[in-house]
Amino acid sequence: MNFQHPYSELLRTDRLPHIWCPGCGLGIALDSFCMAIAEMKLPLDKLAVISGIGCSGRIAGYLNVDSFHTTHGRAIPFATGLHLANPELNVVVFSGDGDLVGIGGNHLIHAARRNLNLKVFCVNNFIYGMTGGQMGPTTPPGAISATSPFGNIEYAFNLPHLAASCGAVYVARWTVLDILKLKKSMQEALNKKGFSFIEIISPCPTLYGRFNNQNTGVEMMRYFKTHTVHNPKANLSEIEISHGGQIVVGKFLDIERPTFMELYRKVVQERVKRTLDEKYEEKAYPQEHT
Amino acid sequence: MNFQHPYSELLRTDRLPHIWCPGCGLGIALDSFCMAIAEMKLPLDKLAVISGIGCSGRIAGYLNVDSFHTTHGRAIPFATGLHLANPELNVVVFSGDGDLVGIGGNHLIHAARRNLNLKVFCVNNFIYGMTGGQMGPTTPPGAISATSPFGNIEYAFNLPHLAASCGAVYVARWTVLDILKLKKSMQEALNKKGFSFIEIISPCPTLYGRFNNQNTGVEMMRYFKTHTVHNPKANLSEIEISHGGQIVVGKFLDIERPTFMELYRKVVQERVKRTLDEKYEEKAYPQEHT
Amino acid sequence: MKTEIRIAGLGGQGVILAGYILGKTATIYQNKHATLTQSYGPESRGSACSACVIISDEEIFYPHLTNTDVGIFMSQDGYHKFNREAKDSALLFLDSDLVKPEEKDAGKLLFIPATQIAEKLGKKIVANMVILGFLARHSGIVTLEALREAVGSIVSKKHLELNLKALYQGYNYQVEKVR
Amino acid sequence: MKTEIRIAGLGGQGVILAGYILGKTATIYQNKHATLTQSYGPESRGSACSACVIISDEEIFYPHLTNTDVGIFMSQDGYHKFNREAKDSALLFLDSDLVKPEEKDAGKLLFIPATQIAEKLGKKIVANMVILGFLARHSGIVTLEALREAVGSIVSKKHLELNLKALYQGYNYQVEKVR
Amino acid sequence: MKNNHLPLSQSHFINGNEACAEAALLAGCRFFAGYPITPSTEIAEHLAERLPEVGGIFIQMEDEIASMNAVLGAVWGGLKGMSATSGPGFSLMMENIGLAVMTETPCVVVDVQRGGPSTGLATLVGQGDMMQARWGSHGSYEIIALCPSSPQEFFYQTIQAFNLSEKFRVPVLLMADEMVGHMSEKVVIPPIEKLEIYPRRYTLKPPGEYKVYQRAENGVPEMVKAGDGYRIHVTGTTHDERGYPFMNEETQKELIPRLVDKIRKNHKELIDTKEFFTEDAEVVLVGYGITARTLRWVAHLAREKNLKVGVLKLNIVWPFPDEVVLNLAKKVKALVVCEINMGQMVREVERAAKGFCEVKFMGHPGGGMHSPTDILEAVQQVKA
Amino acid sequence: MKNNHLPLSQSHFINGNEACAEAALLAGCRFFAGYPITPSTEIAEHLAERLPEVGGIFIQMEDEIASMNAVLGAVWGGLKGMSATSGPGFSLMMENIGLAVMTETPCVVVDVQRGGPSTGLATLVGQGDMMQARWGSHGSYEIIALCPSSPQEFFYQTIQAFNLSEKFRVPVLLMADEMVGHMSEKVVIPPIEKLEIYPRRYTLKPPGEYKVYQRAENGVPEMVKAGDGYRIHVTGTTHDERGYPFMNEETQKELIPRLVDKIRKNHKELIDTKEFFTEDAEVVLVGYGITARTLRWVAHLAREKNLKVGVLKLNIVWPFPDEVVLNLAKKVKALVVCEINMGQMVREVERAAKGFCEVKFMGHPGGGMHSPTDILEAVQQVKA
Amino acid sequence: MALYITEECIICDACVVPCPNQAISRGQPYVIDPDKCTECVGAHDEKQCVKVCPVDCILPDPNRREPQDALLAKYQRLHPA
Amino acid sequence: MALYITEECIICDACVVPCPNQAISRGQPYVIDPDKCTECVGAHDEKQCVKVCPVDCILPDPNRREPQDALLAKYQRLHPA
Ligand SMILES: Cc1ncc(C[n+]2csc(CCOP(=O)(O)OP(=O)(O)O)c2C)c(N)n1
Ligand SMILES: Cc1ncc(C[n+]2csc(CCOP(=O)(O)OP(=O)(O)O)c2C)c(N)n1
Ligand code: SF4
Ligand code: SF4
Ligand code: SF4
Ligand code: SF4
Ligand code: SF4
Ligand code: SF4
Ligand SMILES: [Mg+2]
Ligand SMILES: [Mg+2]
Repeated sequence: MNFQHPYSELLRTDRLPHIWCPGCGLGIALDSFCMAIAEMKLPLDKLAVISGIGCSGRIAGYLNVDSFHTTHGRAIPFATGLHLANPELNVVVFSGDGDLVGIGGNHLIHAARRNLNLKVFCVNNFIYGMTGGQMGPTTPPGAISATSPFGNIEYAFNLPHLAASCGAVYVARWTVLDILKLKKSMQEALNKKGFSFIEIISPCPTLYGRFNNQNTGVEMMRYFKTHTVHNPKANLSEIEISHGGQIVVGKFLDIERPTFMELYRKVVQERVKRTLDEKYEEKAYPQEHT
Repeated sequence: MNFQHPYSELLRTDRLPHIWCPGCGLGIALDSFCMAIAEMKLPLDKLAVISGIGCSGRIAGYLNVDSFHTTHGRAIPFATGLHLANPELNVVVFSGDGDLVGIGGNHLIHAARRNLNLKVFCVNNFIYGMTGGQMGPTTPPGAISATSPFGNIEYAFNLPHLAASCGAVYVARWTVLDILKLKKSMQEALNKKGFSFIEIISPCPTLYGRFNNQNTGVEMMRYFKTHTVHNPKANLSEIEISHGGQIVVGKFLDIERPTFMELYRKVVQERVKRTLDEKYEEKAYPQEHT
Repeated sequence: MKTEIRIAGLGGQGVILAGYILGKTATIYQNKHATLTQSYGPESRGSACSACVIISDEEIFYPHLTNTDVGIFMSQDGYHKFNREAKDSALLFLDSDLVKPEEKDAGKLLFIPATQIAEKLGKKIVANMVILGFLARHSGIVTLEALREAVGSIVSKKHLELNLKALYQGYNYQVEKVR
Repeated sequence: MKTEIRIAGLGGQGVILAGYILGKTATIYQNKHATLTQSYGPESRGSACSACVIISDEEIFYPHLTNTDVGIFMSQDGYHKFNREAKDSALLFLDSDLVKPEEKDAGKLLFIPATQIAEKLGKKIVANMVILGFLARHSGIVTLEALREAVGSIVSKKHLELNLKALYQGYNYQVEKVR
Repeated sequence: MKNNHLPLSQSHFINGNEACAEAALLAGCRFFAGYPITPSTEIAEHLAERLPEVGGIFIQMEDEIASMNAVLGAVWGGLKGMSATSGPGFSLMMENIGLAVMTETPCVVVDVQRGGPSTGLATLVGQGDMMQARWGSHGSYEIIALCPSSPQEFFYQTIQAFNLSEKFRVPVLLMADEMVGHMSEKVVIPPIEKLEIYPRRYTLKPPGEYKVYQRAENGVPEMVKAGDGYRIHVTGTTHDERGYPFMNEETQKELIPRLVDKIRKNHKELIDTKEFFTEDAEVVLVGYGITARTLRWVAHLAREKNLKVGVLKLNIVWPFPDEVVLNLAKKVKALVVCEINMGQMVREVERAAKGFCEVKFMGHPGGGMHSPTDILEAVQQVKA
Repeated sequence: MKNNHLPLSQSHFINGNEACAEAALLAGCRFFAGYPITPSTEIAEHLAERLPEVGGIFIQMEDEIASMNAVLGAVWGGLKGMSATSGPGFSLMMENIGLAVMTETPCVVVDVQRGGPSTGLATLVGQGDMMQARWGSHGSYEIIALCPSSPQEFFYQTIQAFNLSEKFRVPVLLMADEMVGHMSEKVVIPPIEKLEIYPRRYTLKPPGEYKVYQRAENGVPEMVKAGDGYRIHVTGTTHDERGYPFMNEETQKELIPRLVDKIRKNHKELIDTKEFFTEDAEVVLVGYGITARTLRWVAHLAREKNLKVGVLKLNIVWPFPDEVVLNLAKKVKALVVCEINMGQMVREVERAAKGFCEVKFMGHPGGGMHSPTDILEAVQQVKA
Repeated sequence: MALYITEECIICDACVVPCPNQAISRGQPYVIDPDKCTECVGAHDEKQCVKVCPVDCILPDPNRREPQDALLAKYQRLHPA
Repeated sequence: MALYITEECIICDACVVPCPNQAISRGQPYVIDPDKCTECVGAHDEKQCVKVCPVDCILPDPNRREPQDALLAKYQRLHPA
């Protein structure tokens, strides 16, 4: 990208061009997010983005907000601490399928269960991109990858179903083709109180595509275009993604449930009697400037 | 227990009496399993039981079969290796809620997704027993525990729903009161090909009960008795367990899907050309007796 | 002066609490040094369980018992398991209904039907208080006043009266048999 | 004799494969020692990418280039980034359409429109073969026969003819400008 | 027996874990994430009650990996944070202790050591994680680790641990052991005014002028927190001053020596040992944690027998006090290192002693303490 | 470029990771569980193709913790098993490497080291996990670790690793580095008849007479596998000969010294070093892995300048060859230890040298190799 | 009238300890020895096992009706001293 | 007739590189500079951008109809040498 980017104030322009391959969907996902926050006029100083490790994991680093590039799989617990320490922040976890549901799967399901006020945007490119194209927990059965040279024999997670079954209050899936709907969905999540999960289907032509007869980003996009079905009323248990099958997209769930932090505050107010003297309070709290 | 146990050939009698508290449900769960295998006349030499760490994690060690007491949370991946190395074994994972869905949650969901031929029996006593009664991922909201002294503010997993959403082919829930149904369910799982999950609701009077006004095993059993509803047709998304609410039990799912090992064999047969000379084969395989 | 005390019984008899109260009494209300160590974990739930208290005028370096001076035993099992390291001259306080000492045991044995007394007071669980009162009278390790203060600092208002009553009854108990 | 070779270009030009073939040719078909090291990972995808080959009659201890003897550059970027450590007398093979050398560059420069030749053969991707053939002719590091064998052992039957054709065309290419 | 609303500045009869928890609160800790494990759980249980009382956050995570990361997140959110665990959990934390090192995130991790390896002896004492504290995470780094030998020391070292972590922006490891954690003793909690508590060193620079990893005092960058407008980037990948990842040798050569030198160059400040009767000692017993108390007892017994025995007690074990050991080695016949493991810090003593004296090891595999008489015997053998 | 059906017993031009994978197959490895991570992934990728071809099992697990446990399960199921990873994954494996130690499960773990700490330099070389290999898991244990310095050596050491793991029933760690893993060189695969391959030592005793942890040759118990009617119990908790858990000091005192002594008492067998030009050397360069090659090059350059420089190359790094170093220390002016980290094995050299000679350290934080001229300069300084 | 235990028994052990006559032992699932069960006569006012059983699976055995004094006699036989 | 890009554009970048006239650049979402677009006349037979666009969101702009020769002239103006 050697033109002036319309969201340059949202991006760390001194880090561009990004490292992603031509045709990669990650730029689009990043763009949608920029669009979403630009339009909402979200106070950028109160936005924090956390990623794990992976191609997708580089998203945090391009955004000109407080951003954290943690270890592989650990974006959610890191975000948990950040969120609880400062509940005023709007905390977004933006990372890859391998990162969030491969090695990081346990954190995902527990964070959803706790209904932490986190917004998790999971870029599903069906593959471990950064490490060179190994199969992962979202690779469709049959697909070829560096570690499934004879075709993947594992089933893939149905991520919206998984997130919902653990207690997420907002669940959606879009492909990077659905850029405006994706943007809107991100905005809804950012406005939502509680654990929100958006699966973003994105092409990795370099690795997933190349192994599976879709050599360019454009080819993969065309594939998405012809296979996408918008059906927000779909039965969540029936929307797994298969090789060559439909990709059902939509906002599947949007419900209300008190968050962890709301309940924590309630407990503190109702049950805890503060018994400590003021002095103690004062001195012990971390001080701002010294 | 100072009487002759009817399943003494199934148990390591030199390890009895067990370490469990009076009124604990774990003895009942163990008994059901003994009943199940005694009745089926399962070849005991081909049965392996794996546990993690916890009060429940002690189950493996009392059974007179090949038994493995692994690290906390890791029973399932250990069992995965054992199963794949020798698919003739009937591999049962018998462990606690904290072990299998707390620290071990990621292994559970991935093993279910892969449809590994494992039988996972999860004793849910709503608490971390072994370490002295801390809240866990199945502790009902509001419950008191050593680490939720003001009442638990987290939501609990709905385990049958979780297991099903990841791809388990057999899913059931029983309380230790349902001893005969539990036994039958265990037998079905043992006969099933694929990932089978049974949640066993069990009283921990010493820790969960004591903190939550149910001081004895008998009291907790009475509670279960009056709150259990048998409804195998229940909508899985609606059977979470709450403090004082219904406990819906039943066999909720029993479907067919090729297992990981079946698909692996298929791939090997169809795609892999063996190109190595016999000598190599012979020498390299681990030899039995030397 | 250094006194090594072993308290043993079954889980649920308040053995650890007794040890804790002894330690707190000595340190906070009698300005001595004390250490409390105890058996932990599930393997001990329901079965023999024990607490070790060392009380001393000087700093205590080694918190393990090497030569028990005083034994308090509230179950046969505990007595069997933990009486081994008591020194010959040790003073043993036994719940007379629950522990039958072995012939070979030397030292001074003091019996009190602590559990029975506690039951009569309405709550078996305060047997530990009875035996602490008894100990205060016959050992001189802690004073009744200090003990009372320690108990008061730990036990909730609701149960305090009962606990103190138990303490006094133990203190005032007339020794039946000394061997 | 020890020759240090740097091959650089863009991801997708078969730079690494060229290095691999050189190394295999030297070790397996010419009984020499060789090491191949290369740039790895996503940061290099799409951008400048390089392979280092050392070929020697003796055991090679240090696998990094210290003094490049031969450079093969298939992109301007690669040339810029990796030509630094070439020694003054280095022999540089350049794709004449893609690389414009800097004035200051000493040593011997050999140009071949490898990509263009490959395109004419029907597949841009065999430019690396063209340049290898060219190298064989003008450097003496590897022989054409050995190269051919190495290529034969790696490239699938289906594509072998094309690859060999590219190799030969490179070998037979008449040098246009030497500077 | 719970001291729910432990009043301040007075004497208490509490165990080491409770002392640690209370000290953490005094040191300003307002975030704890942990996962239950014997024998550390009382720290979590105590803070589960106490943190809400002081406006802090307690959360029990799904495992130790999550706990460690939650602590790091909370620190960047502006709180002082801590976790506590024991061997198996400590092993699981290793990767992200490395993240703390790399991102220079101040935090405290308590390891109440039990018998290992693996599940080992869950409820009984061990000191087998001492080398792991220094070397358990991959890659090259330096770290600070402390060893308390009583509940009172556990109390003070907890505060010291928080202070050092803020000062040097490294994770500080508190290597307690089951005995110290579970033993109750008198603990005096001084009035907060008497305690030295380091606040976080937040930058005074405005956003435009601040770089998140720019060297400041002692080579340690100044801190900010998320939400304050600095728009920082923090990564576990090799990074430049701005925190931007750069995967190359040059950036590594800038970064890693700075991280290591924060500790190495300030090594003098981090020597914390205590000697007893070493002036005239011919044999010096070396130990830490609960074992240091055994050694003091042995020295006491030895002196009664007119044996010239001294004790070197290590309070800060990492960085290792090379000079202290070398100086002793130059003047004694032997250093006898006692630890509840099969030989860990003894290797450091051997290294630091440079052959100047005999170095003898008395190990114990765990589950109990050394017998003082065994040590005394060994000492007598040295003298012969 | 993939050698899909790599023919046997001939010469190949392959990288170290591929050589390792092929060697594993020759050593009898029939189970691999792993998780992708640069720069080790080629081992997994190669075996994903090759294991099905030889009737073995390849599975990519959800993380490194699961991978390690799956390997252990597979070993008890009767296969030889391996995993491969790099720093961050190695850190995650630590807890269950401890389980392997405690349950005496033979297996091989490859760590292809990259620059650390944390995510560090994912694609570039490092040697910063050397101490972690020895001390990364909690509790006291001994372990075996090897360091290859070429693809050919990686090949042979992989076979050696499997053999040693079967012989001593310990996890054996293959501490490669990115250079050795990614570099291609000629690798000669000898005919399988020429290779010494240890089969598993299965017991000959019938079920009634066998105890799973009964001492046999070298203190190492004989093995069985699940499904053979032995009805074993295997636990990571402290256990007796029958494998039954007993949480007490006595059982620990029986078990742990045996586990440690398997290695310590057979230490002589586990010395594997190579010396070059040390006979007359005044300065000996000490190194391992890719760095050992640099050192040989430096020695070569030094000899050209008539400097009496030798090289000590460590092949087995753990257990550390104390005697070898001590003997050298006694006859040289200085040992110069070079490693791609900030100082790890140098501490062992210092310890083993016992002050007999100067020990100098030349580190490199990772992402590249030492410059031979820098080392040469340092050597010249020593001589002055 | 001795008691018997139905199939609904969940093997929870609760009834074993309180029985004054050690009449209950492990069987399929649990069994009450009719020669020992005195319906608690002689020891308690209430049937101890019935009182504790969480699933109410201990029922009077209609084939084993015994008068009060027979039960008392049985008790005295069982507890001679 | 220059082309324009509709709202359906997914910002995938695919059209930027193949355009012989560098007519396409980032806007809201992407924009084609009508002064530069020659409908590929002068360079290619097919409209390169239309060919690659995965979502078929590049359409002829009805307000900007230009005859073939004008397009060619434009091309020549843009590429003088
Ligand atoms: C503990 C650990 N294991 C493995 C890795 C190697 N690793 C880096 S990125 C990655 C996969 C990323 O996949 P995904 O999250 O899907 O992101 P993508 O690159 O596909 O966008 C892996 C396995 C690591 N950094 N840390
Ligand atoms: C890595 C690790 N973390 C923590 C522990 C401590 N631990 C042992 S058992 C247990 C909880 C067990 O809970 P659950 O599985 O529900 O079993 P229960 O005791 O309730 O039957 C924990 C946290 C451990 N052994 N290892
Ligand atoms: S490898 Fe795939 S996911 Fe990664 S940048 Fe390239 S196209 Fe995108
Ligand atoms: S603590 Fe609870 S779960 Fe553990 S044995 Fe006791 S009753 Fe059972
Ligand atoms: S009724 Fe009384 S005597 Fe009869 S079995 Fe029950 S408890 Fe025993
Ligand atoms: S109390 Fe009832 S359920 Fe329990 S064992 Fe006795 S008869 Fe069976
Ligand atoms: S039609 Fe051709 S000239 Fe016009 S914008 Fe598209 S590619 Fe460019
Ligand atoms: S190719 Fe189509 S979708 Fe992609 S940027 Fe261009 S106009 Fe938009
Ligand atoms: Mg991905
Ligand atoms: Mg539980």
